[in-house]
Amino acid sequence: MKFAVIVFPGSNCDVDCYYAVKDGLVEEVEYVWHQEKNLSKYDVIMLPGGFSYGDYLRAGAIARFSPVMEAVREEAEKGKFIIGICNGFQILTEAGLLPGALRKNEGLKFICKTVSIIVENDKTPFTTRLKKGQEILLPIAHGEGNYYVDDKTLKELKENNQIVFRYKENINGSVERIAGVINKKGNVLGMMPHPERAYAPLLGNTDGLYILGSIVDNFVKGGV
Amino acid sequence: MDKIWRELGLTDEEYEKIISILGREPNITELGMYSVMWSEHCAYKNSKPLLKYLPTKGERVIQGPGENAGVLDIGDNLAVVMKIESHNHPSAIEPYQGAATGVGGIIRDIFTMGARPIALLDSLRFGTPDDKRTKYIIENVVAGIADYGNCMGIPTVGGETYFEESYKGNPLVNAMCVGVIEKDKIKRGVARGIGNPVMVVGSTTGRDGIGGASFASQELNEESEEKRPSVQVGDPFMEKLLLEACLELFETDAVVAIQDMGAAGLTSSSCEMAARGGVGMELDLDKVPLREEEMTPYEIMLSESQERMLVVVQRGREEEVEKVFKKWGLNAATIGKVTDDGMIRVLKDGKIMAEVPAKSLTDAPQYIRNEKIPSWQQELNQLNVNEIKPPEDLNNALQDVISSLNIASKEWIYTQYDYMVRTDTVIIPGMDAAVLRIKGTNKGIALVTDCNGRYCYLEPYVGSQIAVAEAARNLCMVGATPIGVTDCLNFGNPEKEETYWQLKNSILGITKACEELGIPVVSGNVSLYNESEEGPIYPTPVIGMAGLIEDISKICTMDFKEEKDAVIALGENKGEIGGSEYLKVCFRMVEGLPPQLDLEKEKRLQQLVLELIKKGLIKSSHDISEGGFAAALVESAISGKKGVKISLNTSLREDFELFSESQSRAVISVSSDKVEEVLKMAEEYKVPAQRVGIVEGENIIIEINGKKVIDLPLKLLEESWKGRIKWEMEKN
Amino acid sequence: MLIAKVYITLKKGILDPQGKAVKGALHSLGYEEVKDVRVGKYMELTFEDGDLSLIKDKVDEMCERILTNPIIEDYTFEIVEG
Amino acid sequence: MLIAKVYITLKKGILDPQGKAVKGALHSLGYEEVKDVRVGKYMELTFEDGDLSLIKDKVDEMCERILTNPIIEDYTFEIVEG
Ligand SMILES: Nc1ncnc2c1ncn2[C@@H]1O[C@H](COP(=O)(O)OP(=O)(O)O)[C@@H](O)[C@H]1O
Ligand SMILES: [Mg+2]
Repeated sequence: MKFAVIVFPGSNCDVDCYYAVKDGLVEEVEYVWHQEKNLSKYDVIMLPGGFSYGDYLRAGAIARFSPVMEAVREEAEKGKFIIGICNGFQILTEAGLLPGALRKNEGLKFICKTVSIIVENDKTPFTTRLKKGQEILLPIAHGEGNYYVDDKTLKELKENNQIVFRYKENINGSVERIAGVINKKGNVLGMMPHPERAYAPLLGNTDGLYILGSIVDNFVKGGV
Repeated sequence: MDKIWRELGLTDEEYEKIISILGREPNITELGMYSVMWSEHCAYKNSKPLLKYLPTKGERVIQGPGENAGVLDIGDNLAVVMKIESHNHPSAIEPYQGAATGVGGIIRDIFTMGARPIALLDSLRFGTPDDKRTKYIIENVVAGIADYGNCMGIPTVGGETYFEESYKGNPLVNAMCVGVIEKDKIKRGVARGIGNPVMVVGSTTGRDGIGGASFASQELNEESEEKRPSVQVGDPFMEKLLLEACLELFETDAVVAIQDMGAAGLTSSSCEMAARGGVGMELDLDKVPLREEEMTPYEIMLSESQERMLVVVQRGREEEVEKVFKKWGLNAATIGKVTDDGMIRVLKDGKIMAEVPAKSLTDAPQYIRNEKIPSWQQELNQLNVNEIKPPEDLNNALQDVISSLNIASKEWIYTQYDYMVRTDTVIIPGMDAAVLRIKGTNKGIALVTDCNGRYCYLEPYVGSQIAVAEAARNLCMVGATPIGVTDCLNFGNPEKEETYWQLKNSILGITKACEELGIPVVSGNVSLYNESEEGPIYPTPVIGMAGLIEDISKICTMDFKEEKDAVIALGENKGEIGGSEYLKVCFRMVEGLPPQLDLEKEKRLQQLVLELIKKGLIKSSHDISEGGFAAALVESAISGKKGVKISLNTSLREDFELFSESQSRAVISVSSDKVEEVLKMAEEYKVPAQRVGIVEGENIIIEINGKKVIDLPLKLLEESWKGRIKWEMEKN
Repeated sequence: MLIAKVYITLKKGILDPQGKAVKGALHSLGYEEVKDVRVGKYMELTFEDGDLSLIKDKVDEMCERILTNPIIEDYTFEIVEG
Repeated sequence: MLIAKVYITLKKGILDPQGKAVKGALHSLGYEEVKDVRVGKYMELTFEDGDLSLIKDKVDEMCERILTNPIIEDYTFEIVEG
């Protein structure tokens, strides 16, 4: 199977994603420039973290108009696995592929540390290696990870089991400590924590492989 | 033009010299060019004669001082590129942008050499955060560094932070950047090839920071608020694009030479590249992409707009260059060419606006100043330690020391930095040194910055040696062999004889330590005139150092690992309390002599620890520095989340036993069945070693000569150690 | 020349931590009379002269499409001669 | 209730990376008619009713002291009934 890592101007966890797939999963992976209009040859699409367009207007607001985002939307409709991490999550919400919005952290500061994440939904193709209620450790590194949805959407998210991860502690002010959500169809995941930074024993953490590995497992079984 | 050179910071003699070089009076553009190039910031005119002492040669040195950054061979056709730089004055005036553009500048120095930047460090000095302005400065300096480094995707993996009154009006913001490159791909700023086009790439040119270099070379006072150049604003997004575009461009061989435009912008980049290559350059200012209207030649030549580079390109390859930059959405404009007459010739509207020999701009006059031992030095060094009354309760003293601003955890700062991006950070901030793996190899590099300005104030020669020794020691503690230094010399006004004495002795101290420890200096930076109305700063020669780890699986950290492990103290405590954190915190005194340093002993300690780690004999290692044995012990306990029980026998006073900052010491922990072997090795290396206790329980317990003097819950100490800075910053 | 001045604020009911921080800072300086602070964005878009109502429509469209995120933000704007 | 609306902009000549990025984005979306974009801050400070000219002086003072960074920013404000 082949992963695509989209590179927007200002992406910087593209490298993290690339090596997590190449060395952590030992799968094929390619960088794809944001001007690309066709993603059909890839099986999984990763939108990496970073500061696309400097995050100067709002995080992800400008990147979502990149030509590649049309292709992302098409592949999403086909049911392909798409994962947006950090800035990638912000881009997916700005693009309307995922509900909600990400605001400045409540403490107004960038936060980089490894935190406890609780699995809310173990039925998604991204979480089958995990158990509901399981606690894993993942790095976070963001200034705008404060997830917001209005009450009505929140209710929907719950009804459809779309909340995938929560922070164990209130890190950034997110509504109900939400750290990651999935679309209704169940093939587009967005999350602020960085599974791709936790893939090697030398880095002291391999919990990210639960998530990235789940993608591989489920692809073999034929996708969504 | 009545004595306008004086306003530009040139002396009458210097002005005369310019006239004799040109054989005529300079025009205003030319005068501006000389004034920035002959400023201390660009020309090192007060420090160059002293910098000659520094040892710059070594087996690994590929590029020593003189280029944009130093380069060290680490084997496997790889090299490490490193440099440190100050942005003190801009940060004093506008802390956020000052710090941000400081980071931006140092990153450019690294990728100009062709290297991919892999890590940043920041060495910071502030006043104490009990006044609003200082708090504002701290808050914004840290945010400026964070926002720039984070956006660039370069992890900020380490640094140091001190809070002392002497930095109140003049904070220090030093940033260090490190890159990795394949040895055969190194780029240099040496212009070659008559007729080759000269291009400016990256951002547009505006009126930012005009005269910033000469500004940085003056003392700060009320007036500097007025004289202040228009503030440079950093654009990390632009720089990220510039970085990627440059590295992509270097994959072709179209680039002959490249230099970033930092201080003195177009002037310094053009004349330095031309001078190094023994050629000249002709620049047509009409072709420079401008951000503002009606800019004069003076302004264009002196603009310090950020995120720009000057590139000499192989003739005929301009389009290739433009194509790469266009892909990244950046400007690339051909603005001139390399000439054979050694002149920097500046044209506008077809007219010559400036024409001066490139070499004369880079060969600024040098000054050997008079030096004088400060009159206060003797009194400062006199301290009868026996007159100091021992504290009644050592538990309280320990808590005060542990939660002192200088010893407390710097977590509040470094969690604002993305220290993990690129997934190479193997040892994260909070330990003795940061460690990064080098993907595709078995190697790692370790990085630190170190300097105790208080020691340097009390005795510059010894204090500066300690800065080098401590940096090296920190590297050894994680298992890395020190290989190179980049230094940032932050001092007051060198025209004052006392300051010059400090500067000279500090450089001699660094020289001595580097020579004895066999570590060359490959790059550095000098920042003088760091004074405010409250006087000069402590002499602060910050040492940035890189170490090499041949086998990344053989590293060590300072946290205690397992219950029942034995704790061993290495080195000798001489009860030195002068200049210590204990003396400052518990007695409000900054006096005495700093600890003395025996470089021979230091070397043996470092080699011993390296060997112990290589052999896998020890589980944790932590050097003893500020706060002495007690602080080192508590730090290992807190980071390992394990208590410890210690029993010491000594002829020293109890408080001196705990808090003395005697050098060349460390605390290690060892599984109990390895103790004999470790002690035997210590003996071989002639390093005093004593088994002093055991990792155990949830308290820190210390007995001295059979009497329990410390018994505190780890939790309590952890709260004060971790929470102090956050608490200071958040309280009103 | 025409300038569109765009004011972007967080929707009512959405917590504004920046506003809270500014209010806290003002209070600590003794400006207790400030009851509330909201922090938003202000943008100036410059146009050559042109048809006012056309430009108005355009600005509205830009606000909807990209300048704001309607999930969390409200906006207003006015157009003035520059 | 009185509301002070404060508009903060970067001083002329100071680089505005945000404005540049927004302008670039607008152009790539086809809004070529936007000649320039500057991005600043907008704040609303709420006061109980009170003496208008007194409040004006206060707001001015707050702007100078903490709401803006006078080294790189300019500001204007107006006070309206809320
Ligand atoms: N400004 C800073 N930025 C990043 N890391 C910092 C900063 N200040 C301190 N640290 C980190 O905190 C830890 C302790 O620093 P320090 O007390 O200076 O160590 P040492 O005494 O061993 O030299 C180190 O890991 C250091 O890198
Ligand atoms: Mg140390």
